[in-house]
Amino acid sequence: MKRGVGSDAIRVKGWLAAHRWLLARRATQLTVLALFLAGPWLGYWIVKGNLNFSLTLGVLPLADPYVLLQSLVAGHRPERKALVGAAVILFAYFVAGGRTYCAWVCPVNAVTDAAHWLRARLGVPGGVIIPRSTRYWILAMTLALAWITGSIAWELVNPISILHRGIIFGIGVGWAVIVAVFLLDLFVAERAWCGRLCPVGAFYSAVATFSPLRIVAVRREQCNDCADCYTVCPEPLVIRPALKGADDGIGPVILSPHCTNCGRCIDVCSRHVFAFGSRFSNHRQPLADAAQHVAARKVTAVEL
Amino acid sequence: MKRGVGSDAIRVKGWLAAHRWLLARRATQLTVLALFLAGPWLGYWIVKGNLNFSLTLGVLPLADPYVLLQSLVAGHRPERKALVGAAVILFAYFVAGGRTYCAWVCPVNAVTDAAHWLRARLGVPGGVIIPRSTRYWILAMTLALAWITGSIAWELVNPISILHRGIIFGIGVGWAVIVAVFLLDLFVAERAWCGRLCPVGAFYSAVATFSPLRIVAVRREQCNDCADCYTVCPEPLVIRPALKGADDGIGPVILSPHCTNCGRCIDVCSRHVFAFGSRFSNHRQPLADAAQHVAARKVTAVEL
Amino acid sequence: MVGNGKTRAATRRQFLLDAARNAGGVTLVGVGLAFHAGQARALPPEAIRPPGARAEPGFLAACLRCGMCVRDCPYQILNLAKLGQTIATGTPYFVARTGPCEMCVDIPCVKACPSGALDPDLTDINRARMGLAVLADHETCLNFLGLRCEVCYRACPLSDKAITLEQQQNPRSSAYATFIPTVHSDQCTGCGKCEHACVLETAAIRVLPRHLTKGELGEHYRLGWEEQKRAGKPLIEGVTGLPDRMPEATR
Amino acid sequence: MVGNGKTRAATRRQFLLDAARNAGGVTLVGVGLAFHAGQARALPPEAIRPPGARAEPGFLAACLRCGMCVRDCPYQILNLAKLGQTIATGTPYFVARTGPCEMCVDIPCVKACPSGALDPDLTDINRARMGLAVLADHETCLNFLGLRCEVCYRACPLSDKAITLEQQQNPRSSAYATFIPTVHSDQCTGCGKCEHACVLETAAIRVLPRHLTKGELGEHYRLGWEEQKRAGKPLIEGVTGLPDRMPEATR
Repeated sequence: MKRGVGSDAIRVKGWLAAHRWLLARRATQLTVLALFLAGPWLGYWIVKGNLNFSLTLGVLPLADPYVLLQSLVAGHRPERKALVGAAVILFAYFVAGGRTYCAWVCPVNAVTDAAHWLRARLGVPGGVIIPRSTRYWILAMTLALAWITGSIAWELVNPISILHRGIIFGIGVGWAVIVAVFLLDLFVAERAWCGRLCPVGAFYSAVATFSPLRIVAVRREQCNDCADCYTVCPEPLVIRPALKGADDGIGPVILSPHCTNCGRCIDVCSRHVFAFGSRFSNHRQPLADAAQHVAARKVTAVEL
Repeated sequence: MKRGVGSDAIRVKGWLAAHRWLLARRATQLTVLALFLAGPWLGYWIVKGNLNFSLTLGVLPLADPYVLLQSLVAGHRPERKALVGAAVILFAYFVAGGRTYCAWVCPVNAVTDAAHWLRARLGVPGGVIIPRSTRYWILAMTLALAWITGSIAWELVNPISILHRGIIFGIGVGWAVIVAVFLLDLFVAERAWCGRLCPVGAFYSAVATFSPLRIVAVRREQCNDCADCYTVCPEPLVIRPALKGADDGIGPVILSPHCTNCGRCIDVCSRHVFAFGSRFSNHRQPLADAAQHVAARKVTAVEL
Repeated sequence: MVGNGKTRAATRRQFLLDAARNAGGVTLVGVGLAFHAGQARALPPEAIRPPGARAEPGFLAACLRCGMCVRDCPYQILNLAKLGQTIATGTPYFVARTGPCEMCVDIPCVKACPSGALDPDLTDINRARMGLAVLADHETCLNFLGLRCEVCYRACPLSDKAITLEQQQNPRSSAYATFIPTVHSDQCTGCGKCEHACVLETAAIRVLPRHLTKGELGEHYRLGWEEQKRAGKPLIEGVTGLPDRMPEATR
Repeated sequence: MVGNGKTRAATRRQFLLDAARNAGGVTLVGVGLAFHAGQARALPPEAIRPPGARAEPGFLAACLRCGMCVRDCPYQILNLAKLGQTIATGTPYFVARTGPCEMCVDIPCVKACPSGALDPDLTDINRARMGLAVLADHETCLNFLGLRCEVCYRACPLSDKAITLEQQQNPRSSAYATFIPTVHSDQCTGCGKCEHACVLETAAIRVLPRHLTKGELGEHYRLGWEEQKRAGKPLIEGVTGLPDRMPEATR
């Protein structure tokens, strides 16, 4: 019988603990949306606006720094409220790890996760190969467009804005864009939108280059090579150096700014390898310990 | 030393004969353009209009049947002049082989041929794989769009119209589209535009399904497997059944509607294998002769 | 030659997946193009279609972008929109202020149109409705200011029908009258000659799409003077006596 | 760890080719998006931006599409454009005929705007210039027809300044006058209350972008009555004697 991804974790830790971060993430996504919808739907104006700019409780401005950057490049000098809002968001995502936005806040994440789930169920093979660097090219292109057209051109088509604004203010035929993104991820290429194309993700990757909050393979010596973490990870390339770099003195921190801090690797690991931690954890694990870890891993293997 | 593609043909037949159809094709492309430009540039109004619709000597209407089809689908009932013009073109390209348009008339052909030439010189590898069927999907999409939007939506972006109309009526910033097509074919994917994406080509492929004028591998028993024809052919898949199908009783007519009748295979073959002919040539070469051909080929091989 | 069931199923599956991949990618492009096509319907009001042009959505279904109308216009006022303009690419238009329609009696542009985007049923140029002239700025129009410029009135191919001069009292001096250029929407073809001729730096009279400027009376309104003209006599015989209502004290 | 020259050259070459492939594909998308962005500047004249909105190109550089102005409009007249409309997606607008700007003295929409797309220097709503009302159709306006409708005049928040009623002789009867609603462009804010209030089936008075309707006098023109008002006295002392040119015979 084929072993289900994460089934070991469920057996060892129980279903709830094996879905802890996934549930937390969905709860956060829903909470963010609920905060935005409480005003228009129920009349409780906790948060006004949308992800491009919002005002919480009438005092806290939050602005999308990437949209603001495009506005600047397009030749507009924004007012202080927007600048402050963008600075708050930039700081928050610098601390929390830029693409934490992608996993924990962005509404398109639910769409592409759904497409990915259905892709796995239908057994759709890989599809078109899009290099992961494409998103940076698109990021550069959107900024060039802002400059050339003198307008925030990307906002005319940005699926994140179209979906989030659409849910809050009315979407019109904008759902067609969301269906298109879903079909893209389902049939055309695996994890195409969030992982390879979206310039917002690319922007937050750049923000995350030196982020302190990172996922750490703290007990990597316990890894039993089940590869469940690779399977669930939306950016599987980020895991290997942290998980398998012991002999080369690399890791155990996942330093790649592509990591979305989604925490699924923590959930799915039956050996408690991963945990949230700080990027400075690398110092605590000097190269000299490597041999010890290898020994420890062997023991683990025997235990199974 | 690396043997240049077509060098055998040049040695055997001379440079001119080894470029006969290429030169004829370029001359035709230029003549068509010159006929359109003689009016606006020199005041000799032989042909008025552009490839979408034109009137020659004030009497012969010619219309792009694909544009007219979109207009019909968009809900417009065109006047007789356009319908007659489309019927003339449909008949002409049915007889001449639909994609003869692509190779002998379409102005984008020069752009993509130039990109292909530069791609070979720079040694750019294959690139993104786009299935050849994509053009049919795009063809279907453009017709669906005409229906949904109630307008000839494809004409807003069609590079052929933009270039041809641009040359005759002024192109504005439309050159950017042409540069984009050039870059696409140069770097992104080999022979991408004409061979895999362009719905006009797909439409003319459909027209060509039963075209009488075809290229025939008349002397295929003389083939020395130099593969020069595959190298120069923009649609190399069409050659093999005709050239190598003797044992299976297939060919020698290139029946595939993807063949553009460009004649480069005729030029580049030092063994005079290919010639323009009719699709009914297959009947003249019964299966029984196959053994004889194989024998003939062996003799040929010895001769070399 | 017949493969077993499993192989055939696998082949069918592969075919469907390939088709889905292709269709998915093309759908993405199609959605983008559909929205662009929607946006491209926004014809800027300054761009006027040639005479006989169908209403914008129908026009964009019919026009082949061939430029035959442009070629056959003897005054060369027509242009084909280029990419980068906010007019659907390749479609013909003119700008009244730069070059208005000269109202050729044989309407060569309509005759040239192969598709019927310019309606061939338009045979009388005076029945063209390309737009509607509006004396949009009474503050700068020289006739409103008391001069007798009247260039628009004189430039109008249907002078005294599409534009008349209506005598008004000059609000600043009882010694003079003003003569107000007045557009009549039932006659105006929207050719743009008035806008072209206006002597101001920026024209006070403009040709705009009819839907932008034409009001519509409720159906129940009747214009007494027109009903009377139609009837050929006063609608009520004699003088109508209406009841007098006077204040109590005066009774 | 250092590869030989050939390997490094091959690696660099591969890197450049990959980059070119990516850049080429992205350029294709970028060109399409650039043209779409160009087309998206074509704001239809019926869509009016909120007070203080910068001119359209600047507005599209500044507006964050956040909808804060929409939320803080107490009369909820503002909408964010949806995909599929011919207004740049996510930007705010209102339609005068459906719901005009109510001219709040504290201008909450401008205060709500975080980016300055709505100019925070606009603190007096009467200085807003959202458009310009034009009595576009004198043929259907009831006041032109001799009735005293005057609803636009009464609905105007700057009544007697932005719209005045100008008495004119009724062309059909010397027994009656007409009172023509007259828009003054130096006062009109383009709020749209006149268009909203017009009692006709389709309004005869319309708010349109200023550039579509406002004429411009040549610099050399002087309006005598205004110069006189400014000078506080007649510009020429006494009555000017002009030379009389009479026909020969009458001398």
